[in-house]
Amino acid sequence: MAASMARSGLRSASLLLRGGAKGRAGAPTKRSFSASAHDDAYETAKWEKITYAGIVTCTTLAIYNLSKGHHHGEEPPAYPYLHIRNKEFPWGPNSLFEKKHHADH
Amino acid sequence: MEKEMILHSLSWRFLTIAPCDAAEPWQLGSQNAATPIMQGIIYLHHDIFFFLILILVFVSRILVRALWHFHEQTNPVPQRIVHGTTIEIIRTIFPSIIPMFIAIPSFALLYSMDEVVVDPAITIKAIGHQWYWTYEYSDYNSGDEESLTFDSYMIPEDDLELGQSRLLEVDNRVVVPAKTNLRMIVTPADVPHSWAVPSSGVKCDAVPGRSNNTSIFIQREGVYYGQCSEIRGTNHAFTPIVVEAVSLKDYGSRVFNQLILQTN
Amino acid sequence: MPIATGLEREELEAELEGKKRFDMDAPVGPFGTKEAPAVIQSYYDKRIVGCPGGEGEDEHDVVWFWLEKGKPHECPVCSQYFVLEVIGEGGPPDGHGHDDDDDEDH
Amino acid sequence: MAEIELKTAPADFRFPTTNQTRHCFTRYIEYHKCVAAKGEETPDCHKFAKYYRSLCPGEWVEKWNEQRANGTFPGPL
Amino acid sequence: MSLACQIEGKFPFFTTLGGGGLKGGLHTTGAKWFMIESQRHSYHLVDPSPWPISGSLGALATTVGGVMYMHSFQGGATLLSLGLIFILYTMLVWWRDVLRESTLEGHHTKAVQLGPRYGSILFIVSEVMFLFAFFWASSHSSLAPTVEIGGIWPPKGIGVLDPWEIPFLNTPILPSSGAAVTWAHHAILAKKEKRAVLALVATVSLALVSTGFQGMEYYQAPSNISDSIYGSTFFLATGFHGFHVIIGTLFLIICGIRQYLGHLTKEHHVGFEAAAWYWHFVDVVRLFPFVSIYWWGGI
Repeated sequence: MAASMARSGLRSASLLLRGGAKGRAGAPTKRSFSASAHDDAYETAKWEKITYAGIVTCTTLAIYNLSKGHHHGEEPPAYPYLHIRNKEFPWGPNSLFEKKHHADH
Repeated sequence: MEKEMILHSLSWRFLTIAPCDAAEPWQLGSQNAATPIMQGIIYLHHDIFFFLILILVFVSRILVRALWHFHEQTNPVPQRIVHGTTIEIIRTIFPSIIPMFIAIPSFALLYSMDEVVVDPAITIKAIGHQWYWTYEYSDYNSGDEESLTFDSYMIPEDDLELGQSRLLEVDNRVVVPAKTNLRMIVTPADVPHSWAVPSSGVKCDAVPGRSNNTSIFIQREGVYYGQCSEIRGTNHAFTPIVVEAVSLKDYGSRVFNQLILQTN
Repeated sequence: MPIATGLEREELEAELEGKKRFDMDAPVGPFGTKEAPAVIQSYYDKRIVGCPGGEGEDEHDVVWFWLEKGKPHECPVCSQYFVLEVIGEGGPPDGHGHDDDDDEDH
Repeated sequence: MAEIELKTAPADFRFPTTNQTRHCFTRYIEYHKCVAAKGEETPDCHKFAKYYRSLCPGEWVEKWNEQRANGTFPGPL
Repeated sequence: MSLACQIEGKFPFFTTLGGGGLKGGLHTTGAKWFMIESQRHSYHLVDPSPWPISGSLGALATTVGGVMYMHSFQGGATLLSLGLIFILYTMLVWWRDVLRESTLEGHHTKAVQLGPRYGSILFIVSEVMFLFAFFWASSHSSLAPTVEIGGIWPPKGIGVLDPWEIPFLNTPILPSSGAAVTWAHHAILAKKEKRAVLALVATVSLALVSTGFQGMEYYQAPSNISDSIYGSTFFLATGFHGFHVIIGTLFLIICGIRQYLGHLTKEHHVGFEAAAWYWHFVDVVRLFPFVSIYWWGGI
């Protein structure tokens, strides 16, 4: 919980830097620490903004990340500890995420 | 001063009797110490035993006294004492001090047993197989293949000569020089084993994939018997270990002849 | 009034009125003596009561006992006196005594 | 009947515990790195050879030699 | 004014023994349709329920079926899948009953709410220990790599994921959904039910995106679970974390539906609180594998 608060605190700070004036700086005076309904409303709005900031960051990161494509590594020599099969699985040589067929050794 | 005298005369008298380096019928105590480590183990046993006797006597005294005081006829109405903070503090603090006194000698011994000897003279590898031991003396070979290796099988009961002990004799004994630092490398070829010689206080587990090191310094020449101490299948009980400590000169000649035998 | 039903609703209603529908806290009061025994309120004719003993030094492990209407009880360890005050409907607590509609015989 | 000169691999401060597996493995790798670097019969390579021969069980050495032969030796050679 | 409310049978084969428990008695006789005088104690004496036994039978079928399947016995696979289906069914109907007892019948007074509250906290603590065990295994084998894998980490020939590609991308998504679930929580506290539903939808969609990326990462991973100790510790630690993300997502979907149906109120939303705690646990746990396995373990 603490980590996500810290992370989102960080992001809303960055939101401020990017000139988003509607963030935390505008309303410290209004904020009362008793758990009144009004406080909840303020918290709700704040966390809503943090979530949107998170979504924006993630989408930009995703677009940048996925645009770089994925390089396919070459087949390593058959080390004794790779593709360990003391006894074949009931569902055959490949496993859930293993699309390359390993030569049986 | 006269303590040494008594000890000396006593040990003089015992010298004539051969020290027991193998399991004996109706044996209660541990075998005689052949190495300083085993001597340390015996001393620790005596230290702890001293405290045990004290505690045993004290506890049985309290037990009998309690039975006496809560006896139905002699004291029908029990006292209503439920708490006693001072006695409670005493009976918790004091019993926790005793183990500290026991811990000091035992830790000292424990760490000295795990010492890796700084400059061993000989490295012998004991490879545990399912139901026999192989020994490799590879300090003297030049190529990868010529190390002096031999298997050591138990002598079955029906080929035993007179005077040999049952289930303890082997065809090829491990010949080691006495009074020298040995490094035993113990490792298995298949399943976990354990290389143990009680009189030298050694029990070194052979774990697959790990070469386990134990250092031995045998003080006197003689034949020492041990057995494999890690369950490993049907003939687990029939894989004894026999260490023969000989003088440095004999060791040289014995190993050298075997080496010649081996290589050509 | 928040949306609720059953026991939860009764609890919330009592809470709104400032009363306590389920009073879970141990009663607190002066040390009960023979003349001024400690009064324990109960909805039924008898209730299990635990006596924790007096203050400070003569506090003892809680001794549990049944306290019944009309039978004051003295704590065996610290001899504190307890008496039951029935504030509810009375009758045995497990509801076997006088069931209402179906069997009228006893 | 020449006198056998008692000499074996010295204890190594890098492996102070009873587990000498990596000691044997490191000596084996040092030897083969030294051979790769300086060729076959140089004295200090020979020294490493003697160490790993006295430390490593024969079976391990055979297995590693075989792995090196068909290029599947996992060690950092 | 005690609300007369009807206790219908929860399971057609069983006749209900006692209604709302007149005078707190479990063993009142006859079916009481009206609660004339509600019970004096605040506890909830649960009606007899078949789900514990059906759950354990399902578990038995799953384990025995699993062993038979892995040893390729005849019919092992069917028994395993039957067992799993039976466990899922039991979970579904058991928790449906709990929702009925709490939201629809109002048995969950403040004292009763402590049960699920402490229960979920302890459950999360046990999950922490569960995942901690796998991280321990991963660091045990990576801190002192054995001789068999060449004494180096990662072992030679193991294709290692670049931590700064998808793994790095996946790391901020979970905390963002963590922020969304906090938004939902405050929306509930501020009685903004509709906003809370939107917040929960945001949380769940972010969670699904994160699981999607995790699946993509596994699909593109050059090594797999049977590639030495690296593969097994990597896939066990990250795999079980992913599995817990999926559990959390299901939990949040249920909370979203309940929020939409109006079950959750400002005073009583224990189900949502448990889901939020679980989700924050899953958020925070994500940071450990990223640092120790992807990043440090991949250098």
